[in-house]
Amino acid sequence: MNVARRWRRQGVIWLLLAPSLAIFFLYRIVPLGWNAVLSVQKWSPLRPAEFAGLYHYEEMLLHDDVFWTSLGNTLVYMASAPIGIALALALALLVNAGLRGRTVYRAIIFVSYPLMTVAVGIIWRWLYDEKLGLINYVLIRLGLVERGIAFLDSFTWAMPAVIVAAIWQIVGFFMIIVLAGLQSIPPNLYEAAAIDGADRGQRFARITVPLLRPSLFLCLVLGIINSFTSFDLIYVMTRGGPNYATELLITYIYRAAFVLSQLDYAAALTVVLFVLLLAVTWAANRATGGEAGAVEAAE
Amino acid sequence: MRGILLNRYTVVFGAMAVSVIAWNLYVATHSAGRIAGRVVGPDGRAVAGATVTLREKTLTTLEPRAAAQTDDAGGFVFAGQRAHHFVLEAAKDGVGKSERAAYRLAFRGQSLSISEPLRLQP
Amino acid sequence: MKLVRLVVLGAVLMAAVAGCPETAAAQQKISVLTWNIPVYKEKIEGWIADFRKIHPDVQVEWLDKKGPEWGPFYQTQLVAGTAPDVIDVQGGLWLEYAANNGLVDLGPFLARDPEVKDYYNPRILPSWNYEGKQYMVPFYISKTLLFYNKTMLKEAGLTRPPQSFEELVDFARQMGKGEKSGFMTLNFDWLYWPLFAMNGVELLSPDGKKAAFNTPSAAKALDTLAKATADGAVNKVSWTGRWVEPNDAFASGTVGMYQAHAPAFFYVRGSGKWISADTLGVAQMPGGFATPNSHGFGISKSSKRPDLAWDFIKVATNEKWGYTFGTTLRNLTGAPRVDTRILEYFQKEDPLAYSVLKTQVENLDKLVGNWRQAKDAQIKEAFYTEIQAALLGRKPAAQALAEAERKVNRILQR
Amino acid sequence: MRRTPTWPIHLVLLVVSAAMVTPLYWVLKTSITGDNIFAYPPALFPRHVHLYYYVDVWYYIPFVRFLVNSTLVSLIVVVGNVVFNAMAGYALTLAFRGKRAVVLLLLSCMMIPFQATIIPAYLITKELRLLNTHLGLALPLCSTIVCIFVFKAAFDAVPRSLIDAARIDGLGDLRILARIMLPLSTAAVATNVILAFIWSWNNFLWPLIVVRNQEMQTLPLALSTFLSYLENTTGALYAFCIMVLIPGVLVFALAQKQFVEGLTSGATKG
Repeated sequence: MNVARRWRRQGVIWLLLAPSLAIFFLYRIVPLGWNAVLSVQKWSPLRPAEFAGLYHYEEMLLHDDVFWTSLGNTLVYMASAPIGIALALALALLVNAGLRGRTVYRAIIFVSYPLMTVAVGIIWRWLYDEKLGLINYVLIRLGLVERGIAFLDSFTWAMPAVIVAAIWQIVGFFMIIVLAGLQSIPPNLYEAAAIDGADRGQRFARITVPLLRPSLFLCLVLGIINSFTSFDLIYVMTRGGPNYATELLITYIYRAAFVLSQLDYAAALTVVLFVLLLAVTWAANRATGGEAGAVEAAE
Repeated sequence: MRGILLNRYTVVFGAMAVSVIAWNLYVATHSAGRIAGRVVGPDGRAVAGATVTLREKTLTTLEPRAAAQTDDAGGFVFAGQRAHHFVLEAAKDGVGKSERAAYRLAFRGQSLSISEPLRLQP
Repeated sequence: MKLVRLVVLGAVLMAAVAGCPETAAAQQKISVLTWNIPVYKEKIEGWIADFRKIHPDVQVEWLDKKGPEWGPFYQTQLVAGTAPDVIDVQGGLWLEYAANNGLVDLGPFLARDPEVKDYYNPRILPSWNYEGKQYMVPFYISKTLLFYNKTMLKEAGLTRPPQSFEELVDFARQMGKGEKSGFMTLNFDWLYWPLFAMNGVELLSPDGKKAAFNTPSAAKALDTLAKATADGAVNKVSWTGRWVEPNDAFASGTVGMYQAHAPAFFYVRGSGKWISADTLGVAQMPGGFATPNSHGFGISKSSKRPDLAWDFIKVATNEKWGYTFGTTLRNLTGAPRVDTRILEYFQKEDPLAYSVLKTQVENLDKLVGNWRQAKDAQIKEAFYTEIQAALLGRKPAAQALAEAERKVNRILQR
Repeated sequence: MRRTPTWPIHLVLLVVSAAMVTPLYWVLKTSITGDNIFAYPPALFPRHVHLYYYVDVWYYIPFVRFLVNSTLVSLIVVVGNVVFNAMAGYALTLAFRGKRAVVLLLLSCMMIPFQATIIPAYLITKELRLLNTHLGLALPLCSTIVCIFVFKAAFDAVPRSLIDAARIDGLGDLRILARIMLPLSTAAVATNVILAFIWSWNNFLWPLIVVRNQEMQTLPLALSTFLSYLENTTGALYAFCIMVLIPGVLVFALAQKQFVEGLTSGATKG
């Protein structure tokens, strides 16, 4: 009787888990394996698959400049995450203070996150426009340049331009996370420290930063994942151009698969992207000592 | 139950839905598509028997949709027009052509009487 | 039982949605994919109506994609096994599908109706012939030509369009002052190739197995263009813009000469107030070289009813619709009988358009940049990436050509 | 401790706020005037306001159709997330064999960004014959690990005594979940609803490859198509942007409080 009941409960629990697990199995685990298989095959919708060993990887690592360019860009894009996080931290500290109208500030700073990325891309694309763009207009009025800069067509400016747009959208989200961390810090710690005569800087360094670690780590991981997945902005703003200056791995995967119609090669790229992502996150995890439990996906 | 009816989501989105529906009702009941105007000559006097062509402005092209003749008072009328963005041009052999004038409507089938006449230029 | 109710609701919803229309093409349905002609909707509905007079029981689905999306879309549909039956392809994109045996050989169909075969221009039909098989029939044809802004030429004291590459660059320099630039070209597909052709550059060796473009004259030409671009004599948009940007630039009246294909003219005239028979000049590029950018109709291998697809193509390209298309969207169709009528029409209605369209059927023996290479798409990508870098002054011409050569050879070997 | 003047803080925050709001203000202004496309230099404040660009969007594209698609997909995703995640989250609060394994699995799945698996995901969806269907668009998003942990965190916070009491009254797990857990964790539900909505509403890459014909396009896809056909030659594009942005902003604005609460509780404890 009792045994039977325990078994029933176990069954119920697994039933509760089933739908979610099924979805992750279908759209995370299986694709991962399938990718690995595709990446060692020569395959196209028009030809039957044949085993190709490391053919694609060899091509990628030894002969494909675009792969290396997009890899570099991805790293640059990733390196911009800390900037956003620092910004978010600063803002969080400011709006955390007992300030009048802080809720309003929070809302305003956060509002860019729920916006549709495609629309955001279109808006920034046009703010950056050489002739009509607000940014160029301001620069000219300020006398910083005498002719508009075609930001998104310029090898030097395209990447920074996209990064600014990306930070603009994500910073509010980071801020909220940091804010959460700040609010979970018991105030009495500060009071105690104040009594011990620690000045603000010390309090910040000794209390705030250590206790914020999980939140900051979370932001960092989100930033990293973002740099591997933010397809929409690039697709709308630059399509990876000019001359691959803003091509990220994810956009290159799309290009390889659907523009150059080499799905097998794209699969190999995907495998590399995934390994890289794991490596970086693991490194970040070690570096900050944050617990992986706080990691959240940023679909 | 009241909670569901009166929470801010239902109120806001409900209000949006209602206004959209109301607007569409209005549109449905006011879509005669009657477009009227006048044509005058260089001298400013009404021109009878001029041909007025109406072209619909699609996103990228101008599609000829209808043509009308002006009466003795120089007036012309298009009925049942479905274009919400169109261009009018008047012409009469011997007198001349008018500028192409563009008009926009708030919805398809809105009626419009154009106060500023189309002026023919030799 | 809120949760249970939720679960039920969810289940019901999903069930309802799962029942949504699926596109696994039914036997009695064909789908047609056109290339960026949404404005032509009404007439295409006309094709469908006519087609259904022959096959009343067949449904026709019409899809349209813009250039950059066309390839990716067709690719996804190939993977899904739902590739549209009839496809309208621009330029050389069809080659890859043909080479991978993704298209139906139209030879047998043409053999079956000889009058249809004779209907198409015998000098144009071969441009869709790959390894002896005919994969496409012409839908509408175009090739590059040189538009020039007479006013700007006059201001620069020039009386005629350039006759050689040197003149072209020289004229461009004379016109390119401040906001104005002297020359601009379209760059997608191989439309810029006449610039290399008139310097005697060949892309590949005659057997098509090796790159042949890394020559001193190519380096010189590339270098000249790069310098001219840096000095603003050649408009930078030539190497960055795709379609809208260059057309708008020329329409704004600040560009002296514009190498583009006929469709560009009608876009430009739409937005350029200055354009008239007295201000716009039309000529062949020096040496008469031109790159075709025609559209053809083909049939996907995966089509369940190639016979229906073929009948549809015949309707879409027949005299009635060919003439309608030509006169509405101002193109020639690659069917001589129709094209003569279209030209007559424009000679009467629109002399300027006539002068443009006329060039589209002249020196068809001087077509360049239309090699039948299975890997055309990849070669184009690899080649242009390097060339663009050189043209925009990021790399010395020689280095760019060397790297392009390496990449192209690599692609050809794979 | 001594108070420092707050005006510098306000100044900084005002500048930042301006930076956040200006792009939105600018696009809104252009969508009702056409400034910055035709009129240059632009005016700071809108002059001769009109709504014709919205009219254009309304007639040139089947906006309602796209709206319905987006809404339907988002609806499936939201329902799926709330139901499935609540169930999974609740299961994770219970003790059972293989729990560690499950948690580990979920955590590692978090590290697999969906965008990185599109190609096989596409092939799978094809095998499921769900290409170009609403369900096919929604399914991959129907349960998200973040939200599972948001729920778990919320449920853990529910006092054990309540649950035990319920058990003694002989309530089954489903009933406990429905009658005690969910009512006590509205913030978590709000977070789920909003995140799920935002993610599916803004999802672009997946629809981009899964959708075949215009009738199935969602708003982001329609927007990018609109852009590719017209570039930025008309104010209608920006009117369209505003039209697609409004729902996201509204939902967030209305539920901001619960959202932040739920997210913060889940984010750090999760």
